[in-house]
Parts: sequence; C-alpha cells; structure tokens
Amino acid sequence: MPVLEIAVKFGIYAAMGTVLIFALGVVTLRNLFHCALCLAAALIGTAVIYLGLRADFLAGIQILLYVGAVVTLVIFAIMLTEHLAGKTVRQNNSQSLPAVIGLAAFVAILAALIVKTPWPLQAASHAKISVMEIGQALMGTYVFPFEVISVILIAALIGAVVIAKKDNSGEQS
Amino acid sequence: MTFGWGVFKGMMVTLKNFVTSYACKRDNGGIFTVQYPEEREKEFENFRNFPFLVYDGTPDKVRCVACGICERECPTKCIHIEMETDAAGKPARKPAVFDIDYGLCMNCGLCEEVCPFDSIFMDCAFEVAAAERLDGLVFHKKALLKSNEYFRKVRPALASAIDQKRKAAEEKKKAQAQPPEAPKPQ
Amino acid sequence: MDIPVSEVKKELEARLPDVKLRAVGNSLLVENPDDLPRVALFLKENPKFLLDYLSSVTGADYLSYLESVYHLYSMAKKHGPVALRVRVPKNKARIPSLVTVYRSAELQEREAYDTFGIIYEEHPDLRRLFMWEDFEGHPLRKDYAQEDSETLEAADIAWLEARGVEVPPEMKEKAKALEAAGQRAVAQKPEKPRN
Amino acid sequence: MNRILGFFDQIFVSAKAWLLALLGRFLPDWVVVLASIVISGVVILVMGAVIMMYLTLLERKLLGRIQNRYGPNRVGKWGLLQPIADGIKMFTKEDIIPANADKIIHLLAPIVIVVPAFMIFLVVPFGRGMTAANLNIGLLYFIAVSSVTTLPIFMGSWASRNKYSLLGGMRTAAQMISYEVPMTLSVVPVIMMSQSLSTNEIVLAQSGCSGLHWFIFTPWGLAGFIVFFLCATAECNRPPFDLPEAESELVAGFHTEYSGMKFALFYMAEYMNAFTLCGIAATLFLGGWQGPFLPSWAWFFGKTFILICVMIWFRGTFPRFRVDQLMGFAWKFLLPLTLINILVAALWHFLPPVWAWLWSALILVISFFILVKLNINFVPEKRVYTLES
Amino acid sequence: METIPFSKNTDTAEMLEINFGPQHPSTHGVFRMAVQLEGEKICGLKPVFGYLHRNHEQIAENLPYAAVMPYTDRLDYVNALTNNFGYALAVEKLAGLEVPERAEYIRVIMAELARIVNHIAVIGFMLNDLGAFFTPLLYAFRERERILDIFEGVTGSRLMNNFFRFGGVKHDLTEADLAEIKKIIARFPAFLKEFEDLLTKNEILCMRCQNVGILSAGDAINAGITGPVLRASGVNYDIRKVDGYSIYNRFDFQVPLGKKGDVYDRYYVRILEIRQSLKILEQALAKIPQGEIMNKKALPYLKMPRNFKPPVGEAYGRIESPKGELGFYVVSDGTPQPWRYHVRAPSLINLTALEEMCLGQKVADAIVILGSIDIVLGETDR
Repeated sequence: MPVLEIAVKFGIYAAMGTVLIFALGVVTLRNLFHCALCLAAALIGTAVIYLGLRADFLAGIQILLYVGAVVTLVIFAIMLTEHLAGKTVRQNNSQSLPAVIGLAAFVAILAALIVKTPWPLQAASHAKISVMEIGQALMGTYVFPFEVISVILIAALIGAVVIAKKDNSGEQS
Repeated sequence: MTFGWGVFKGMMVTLKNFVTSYACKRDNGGIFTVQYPEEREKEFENFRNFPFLVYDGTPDKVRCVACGICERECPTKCIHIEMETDAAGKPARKPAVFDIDYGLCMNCGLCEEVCPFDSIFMDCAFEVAAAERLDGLVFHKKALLKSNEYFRKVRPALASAIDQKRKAAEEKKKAQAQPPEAPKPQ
Repeated sequence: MDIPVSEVKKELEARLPDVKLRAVGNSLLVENPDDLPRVALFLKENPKFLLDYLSSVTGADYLSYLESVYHLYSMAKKHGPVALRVRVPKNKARIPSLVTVYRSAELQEREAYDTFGIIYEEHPDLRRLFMWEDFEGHPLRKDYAQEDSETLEAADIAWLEARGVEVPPEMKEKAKALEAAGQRAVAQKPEKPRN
Repeated sequence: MNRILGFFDQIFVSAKAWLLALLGRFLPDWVVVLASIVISGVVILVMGAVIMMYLTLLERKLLGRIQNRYGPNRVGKWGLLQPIADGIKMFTKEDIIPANADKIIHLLAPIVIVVPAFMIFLVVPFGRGMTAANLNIGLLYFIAVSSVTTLPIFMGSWASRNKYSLLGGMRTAAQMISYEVPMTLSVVPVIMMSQSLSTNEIVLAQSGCSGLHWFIFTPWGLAGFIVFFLCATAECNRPPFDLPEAESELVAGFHTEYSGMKFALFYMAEYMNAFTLCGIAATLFLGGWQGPFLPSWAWFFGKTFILICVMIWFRGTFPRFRVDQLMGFAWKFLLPLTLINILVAALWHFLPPVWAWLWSALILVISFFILVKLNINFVPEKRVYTLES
Repeated sequence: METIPFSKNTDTAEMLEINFGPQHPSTHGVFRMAVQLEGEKICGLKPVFGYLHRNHEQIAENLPYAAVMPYTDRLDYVNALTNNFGYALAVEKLAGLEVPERAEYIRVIMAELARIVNHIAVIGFMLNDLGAFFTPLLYAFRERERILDIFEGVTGSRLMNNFFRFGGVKHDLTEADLAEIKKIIARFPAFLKEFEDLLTKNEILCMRCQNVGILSAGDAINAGITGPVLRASGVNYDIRKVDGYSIYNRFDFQVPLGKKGDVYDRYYVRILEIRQSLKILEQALAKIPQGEIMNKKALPYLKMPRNFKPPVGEAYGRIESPKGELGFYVVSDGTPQPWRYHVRAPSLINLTALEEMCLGQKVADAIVILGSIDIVLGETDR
C-alpha cells in the first residue's frame, strides 16, 4: 500500500514540524503556563512520531510519563505559585549570545558524529520489537542499570519527602 | 466493626429506597412526588392564600361596608379602599374601589381576623401567577368579589359557621325591629 | 429561676462600693458606663452568681439618651436573668465593650453600633454589621430620617430618564421643589414623644 | 441456534465487512482502509455522543428513584427526549467568557478534553472482534491516554482566572496523579495472568466455564477489581471522589466559568470517561464480552451498564471525601493493597489451585485488616452520648 | 466591597483570599464568608452579614403588637412556629396574660413538631454540604412533608404559620389532627433508623465529621453559643429545662449531650433530640385536655389589635428554638406599638465562634462547620 506508507511518512514529517513549532514555543513564549502547555504538545508530538515509527510501547510510555506525570507536575508547580501563572516572563537574557554559540558548536559536533557513524541501512526498519522483548531486555540484559536507576529514584523520593517534612514541621512550630 | 460496613449499610438503604420507589405506594415508602398539574395535594379547609371579598347573591350585594379596618390593620399595607358616594355625595356604605396588591400581600390572614362584617376571607386559590407585576397582581374589586357559594365550596366549615352567625344576627335584628309575634310561615 | 435585682444590687454595693447603681424596673442601671466591665466581670466570677453567659446585648433609643441593655444568665447555676443597663447621651454615645468579658458580645455590639451608633470602646472589630460601610445614619434611632422611596429626587429622575423611562410631570415638579429647598425626600415619621 | 446467535453476535462486524467489500469493488485499497477507519471513527463519535446523552438521563432517573422521586419524565415518554431538550438548551445558551480569561486556552480546554475521552474508545472491545484498533499495547494506551485528561482540566481551570476554578484544578491534579498509581498497579495482576497488554487478549484469557474464569472470581481479581473501580470513580471525578467540581465547596470547580456548549463538552467528556472506564473494568475483570447465550456486545454493554449503575448508586449514597483524606486513601490504603495484590497474583501463579485460593485469600484479608489498623484515622471513633435530665 | 480586617497580612505569605458567598451553593442563603487560604488550609475567616437585612426590628416598632406576629414567621423561616412562640411568650410576659391549658399543649405540640422538622432538614442540608447528592435531604423532606401537612391543615400555611396569638393560639387541633400526629410519631422511629443506617456509621461521614470544627465547652459558653451546638460541646443547657417555660416542666425528657463538640457530635445530638421531641409529643398527646384555646381576656384584641396596649415596661422572653436561644426583648410605652423590639437571634450569635472552629481546617470543613451550626439567613440578618 504505497499510498498509506506515503501518508504515514508525511504524517511523521508533519509531526516533526509541529513538535519543532511547539518546542520553539516552549522557549519563546512569555507566559509560563503557555510554555508548559507547549511542552506537553511537543511531547505528545514526539509520541506521535514514535507511533509512526512503529514504536507503540515507547509512545505509550512517553505519553504516560512525560505528559501524564512530568508536565502535570510542572503545571502544578506553576499553578501553586499563583504569581507566576499570571505574569509574563522574558525568556532571553544577556547570555543568549554565548548560549547560541555553544548550541551551534554542539550541533556541529552532533552533525559530524551523525555523518561519520556507519548507520545500518534498511536493517531494522520493519522489525517490530514486542513488549515481551523490551521486558526481557530490561529484566535480563540491562537489569543492573535498571535497578540502579530505581535506587536513584527512591533516593530522590525519600529526599523530597524529607525536604517537604522539614518545611512542614518548621511551619507548625 | 469492619471497615466498610457502614458504607455498605448506607448503600443498602438507598437500594431499598430504589426498590420501594417502584414497588410501594406513596404512603409507605414509595415516590412522594406529586405530579402537579395532573395530581393535586389534598386541600385543607384552613389553608389560606390571598384574601377575597364575599357577596351574597349578586355582586352588588357586597358585605363589605368599606370601613377600612382591614386597610389599617394590614401589616404590609397592601389593601386600598375607597368608599362609594351616592349622587348627593353622601357616603354609601359600600366600597367603590377595593384593591389588593397580591404581590405585596404576605398571606397572614389578619384582615380576615379583624373584619367585623364577615366580608373578607382568605382564599385557597393559589394559581394566581401573572406576567405583569402591577397589571397582573393588583387585584381590583371585580376580581376580588366572589360569591358566598364559592366561599362555601372552598371553606365549608367556616362558611357555614359564618352563615349561621349572620342568620342569627339577622333574625335578632328582625326580632328587634318588629314586635314579637308568631313566626311567619316561610 | 429568677434572681431578684435587689439581691444583686446589695451584693454589688457591698463588693464594689464605688460603683453607682440604680434599680430600674426589673433591671440594674449602671450609672457610670465605665464601670460596666467591672460589674460584668464581678457577676461572671462571683461564685454566688456565676453569670457566665451573656444572652443578649441591645441598644434602645429613649429620645433624650441611648441605652444599652445586657441580659446575663448563668449556665453553671442555671439561673437568670440579670439585666444590666447603661445610659449614655446621644452626642457622646460611648460605652466600654464587653467583648473581653463575654465574646458573645462581639456581633451583638456590632449590631447595636450599626443600628444605634453606640460606640463600644475597645471592641476588637467595630464595623457595621448589617449596613454597608458608607451607609449614613443609624436606622433604629428614633430621629433617623428614612429616605422616602415613593418620592423621586432630581438625581433619580435623571437616572430614570437616561434609561428612557417617562416620569410624570408632577413628580418632576416635586423633585424640583425639593432640590430648590435643598431637602432630601424623607419619609414622614410620626414623632411620638413617648416614655 | 448457534448460527442465529453467531449471526447476532457478529452483526456489526459483518455489516462493516460487507460495506467495505462493497466499497472494495469500485475503489482502490487505500480508500477502503481509510473508509474502514472513517466508519469506525464515525461510529465511535456517534456512539460517544449518544452514550453521554443517555447516561445523563439514566443518572437522573436512577438518582431520582434512589431519592424517592421520579426524575425527568415530562419530555417524551419516560423523559426519553430529555437529553435532546438539554442539548438544545445547551446550544442556545450564551457563551460567556470571563473578561480576564486567557481566551484561547479557555476555548481550547473543552475541545481538548473530549479528545482523550474519544480516543480511549479505540481500544475498548465492544464485542467479539469489535475493537476499533486492536493494539497490542491496548492497556498501556488506555492508561497513557487517560492520564492526558489532567491537562485540559488544568487549562480550563487556569484560563478562567477564577479562584474556585484554580482550587478545583489543583485538586484535580493531585487527585489524578495519586489515583493513577493504584489504578495502574491494580491492572498489573491482570497483565501478569493474561500475559498480554492487548485488551482482546485479556478478554480471551478469561474465556471458558461460562463465566467462572472471569478474573473477578479470584481473590486477587476481586481485590484488583475493587481497587480499580474505586480508582476509576476517582479518575472520572465522580462522587464520592468529586472534589475537583465539589459543588458545595467550589461551586463547580474547574468548569465554574464555562457555559453553554463548552460546559456541555466538559460534561460529555466526564460521562464518556465514566463509560469507558466502566467498560475497561468490565473487560479486565468481568470477562469483557464473554458470556453465554447473549451476543457478545450485549454482554459487554450489560456489564458496563451495571458498573455505571453502581457509580450512580455511589453518587446517590455517599458524602464526599476531603482532600487530605482522599490522598491518604490512595497512598496509604489502596497503594499498599495493590502492591500486596501483585504479590498474591505471583503466588497464585506458582501454587497449586486449592492452596493458591487459600493463601491468596488469607494474605489479602490479613493485609486488609493490617492496613485498616494502620490507617486508624479512617475508622470511625466510637462515641458515647449521655442523656441528662 | 469593603476590606475585611484579617488578622494575618495577605501580602507576606502566598495566600489566596476567597469569598464564599454571597452567591454560593452552600452558604444557605446570601451569606458571605471571606476566607483566607493557604493552599486548602484556612488561615482567616470573617463572616459578612447584611445581604438579607430588612430591618425587622424597625418594621416591628411601627406596627401593632399583633401585626408583628406574621413578621416573626419570616425570621427563621424553617420553623416559624417556634418564632411565634418566643414572641408570644415575651408579649404575654409584658402584658401579664395567662394561656389556657389546652392552648399550652397545642403550642408545645406544634413547637416540638417544628423542632423535628428543623433538625431533620438541617441534617439533610449538612449532608448536602458534605457532598451527599441530596439523598439524605430528600429522605428528610419526605418525612417533613407529612408534618408540614399537619401545619397546613391546622395553621393554614406550611411555612409562614402565623399561628400563635397573645393568650392562646389561632386554631384548635381537631381529633383528626391529633390522630394524624400520632400516626406520624408512630412511624418516625422507623424513618430515624433508616436515616441512621444511611449516615451514622458511614465511614466517609465519620471521616469528614469527627474531630472537625471542635468547640470546647468553655469557648462555647463564652461566645454565647446555644442550642444543639452548645449541647454537642457537652454543656447541659436546654432552656426548656432551665426556664421550664410554657408547660415544659411537666414533661419527662432528657437533654442529649455530646463530648467533643465536633461536627459529628452536633449531627448526632440533633438525632437524639428528635427522639426526645418524640417523647415529649407522646406525652403531650396523651395528656392534652379539652377546653378553651384563647384567654377570654385576650379575645377582644383579636378583632381590635390596636386596643392591645401592654402596660409600660419591658420583657425578655426566650425559648429554646431548634437553633438555640431565641430571645425577644420588647419594651412597651403603653401605646399599641412596641417602643423597642429586639430579637436575640441564635443564628447570628452562634456564628461568633465560626472563625475559631474553622482555623487550620480545610476549605471543605469550613462549609460543613457552617452547615453544622445551622443558620437561617432570615434570622441572621433580620
């Protein structure tokens, strides 16, 4: 079905464009809440790209974790501080120029790397990775890094609880 | 007691009511809504809503003598009376104007209580909604006048008591006016 | 269980000799308003009375003076009432607040301030209770001039006409006359010199 | 007999196949694929709208009966036209946008909120072979998409510039994040047992024994079902977890400033979420469209309908939780219970049947009581009242 | 709008100021709570009154004594009969009028029915504030309906009864009415059981109500709190017992007391009070004598209200209304109108302690606490 494939390809490019626009919105818009919403849209767009590339599981996880959890928390934080939500913020400051230079350097290095890497052409484009394989990889091959990450997460969680608790008791006394 | 038992018991109560709303009659746990225009609540003799004026026989035989006691005693001042004058300018003991602002009236029934001529009574009719505040809710004499038969219909006990009282008073009056003699055959 | 006024008066005079008291009807008049908190505190804490509950605070206007009436009961001993009253002249209507002794006076004193203009000194939050902040006058005073809503004033007519309402000419004339006389439309209130 | 049943069972599937075959005669393949998507989409859109409309009627009727009154019964026979009358009313109402509102986001929020509500319909297996998109990550998809619902609620609450809305929005965020965790975890035993994320596979894993293999008839399934159902009630903001729109506290919570059709869209999303969540609950624990005698879709709709009735029953019975209690309930009670439930499911997998039953039931009951003991502030105090003369 | 003097300054902390009311689903009328919030926690709360103010006292000062009676109906419009009772009591005290035996019994019967009506309705409304979608309220209203039917049949009106007269009552209770009341009393325990099954042990209700809005006995007395709210705090003070006004000292009934003084105690004390009211009603119905319903001396004043001129003096009559102590302070100057007329409104004064009860609690609690205090704006604002 060439027509459908073309459509999918076109869709991927369209999604990429949308993601780019929203990503620009994230860094340029003056209202923090709008920025956060753009971030959510960009992340959803990324998930759509994943879907187009037949990485369904990744897309689902992307939406669940990034949109459902991370962005929600960001927005929650913005809304908790009521002064931020109404205000407009300038997103560029005097360090914009060095940042652009740094970014350009980074992009250059990245491009060089991409060009130099011998990408395997056509090899894995249609191979569908099932959920089971992902699970086996996580629980088998990569079990050590997986567990290390979970330990780090737990540490972060406990730290957050400690900080929150201290704040609370200070207020009560 | 187990955690969750209270919640469960509450749910059983609502379930029971759900079932009885289909299974039972109004008086023993069924639906207690009255479907208003089709069904009506029981009407009570004592129920009072807005005042009206009673006439005997024809509308020109108004009991009211425009004494203005109700006008004075009305807490909200919703009654307005003007006495009729005959051609000579002598006041006839009759109201020319008798207005009640239903929009102002608070259904307290004090006018009925103070009226010495058994003329103004509280009505049971409650369907008096109107779209206009002044044109619709200020009731003039014509709309306020209702026959004694109507009064007997809506408040039978009170009406018959009043009728008896009036009859007795009339006979007493007659008896005073005429020297006592054998009662006329009627 | 009523408490006879004479008994309260006797006890108070024995314990607080510098407070001047007078029995008025079934109540006790504290001649000097400044003594009121002392009297109330005494009655509240004296084990014989233990009047721990202030039921009602209200003002009253007797034309020549304003009055504040307090009804005290005891929840502990379940007796009462003892009515205290304080009289102040209209032009200097200041009474010390009882909020420090009885919290229940808080809203009631605000109400009396609102309706009679009695200023309760040292009340923590003496604002109007029912009326809005820039309301003029105190509506329950007998000399309060109530606005007559039937008679239109010039400003009302201008407002109405701006909205396309036809105002009868006689009303306009009345409003003009009022404006010329520099008066406001005030409801007639029978001035009855009573009591 | 079986053939008649089979015919009714597959009536919608065959209708669609016939239609597509008809199209396939004249049109190229890709149009047929497109048409297939369009047909499913249109069916879902129409069904979503109709379901929402009649759920409102059902809710009002049932609540009315629970409260010993009739409910709507004037528009049409038994009030059947009431939803249409309501729809007309909603359409003709003035659309009010607060002066200080962020107008674009205020407009976008109700539109965005119905999108995930419709998208979840894709993976709901309405009957045998009646899943719009048989994704092999169906369940993950469902969880992911339903988590997006928080965003539009945020948008609506923030854009209204209303303090009630803001409070409602914050409550929503807290509540949705909290209840997603036990909900996801309560699904895990089901995934473990059916060894698939696909909703269809999960239904098939519960087949046989005319219904006795439904997951709800196991200890872990029952516990999972209860937790899932409570979390689903919380997820679609229904009583007793309706804090985001708590009428008596926050007027209407995040949609205080919405009127007319925008308000109707929020409403629609809420009811469709309720429907899909009940549908998923039926799929995961009640055997989905499985069941004897009746066509598969009838079973599905019947089960979903019963679950929705239970939700309405909750609404008719319970007072509302308070914010801290709500969070406490999710984190201190439901979350440990689901974790234990996962453990129990693992035990179930390894033990022989009778032992599995005993052990898992025992563990669950004991852990329930331990949790109750630990959360003693959830348990009513005993009070003694004195009567004095 | 005026500025509300909160104790804490808003600019320093991240605080949200919200007005609950005057238009809000659960302020029970046009009442405003200006609330300072930190997240969901309440840091400051000031009640604002006056949205329903109609200067009841001045209206009364310009009317003859009898014509004030229908206005007292409009104070606490949920139970007009007890308002009538209080006013009649004050004026009878002022004028030294006796009330015939049968009339006293009728008064007590009607007042206790009104108390039952009020308590079940209040519990229903409080549950509505708690978020129970109308179910308890409608169950309560189902029973209330029967009692209102009695009111309608006897007094002529369901809510605005205008039933009491100085020295008696307006209408007599017929045998049929008494039988109907007996029937209601007989079926009431079953309803109460249903109500309690639905609510009393409900975990969610207990979570929401227990240890919320605690008011200690000392604070309650000092703040002048009366009625079920006071008794929930454990103070044994029921004016029916203390004053024994009318004929209440002839009945055998008890005063239910709470321990903690939280919302749950207020709820349950009301349920127990309904039981006691039923007890009083049973005794009253058993003992009601035959006889006059109006004092002979007062009869002419019915026809001639302006002839009713109490002697110069003042009287403070108070009753145990379902909301608390309802007091009427009437000053007569010997004319047909009262010179001063003041209502001691429990709905207003019970709000004195609202802020203390709410501080540190959540938003949702504030609304429940307000619901548990039981105010009617007609009485609060007058």
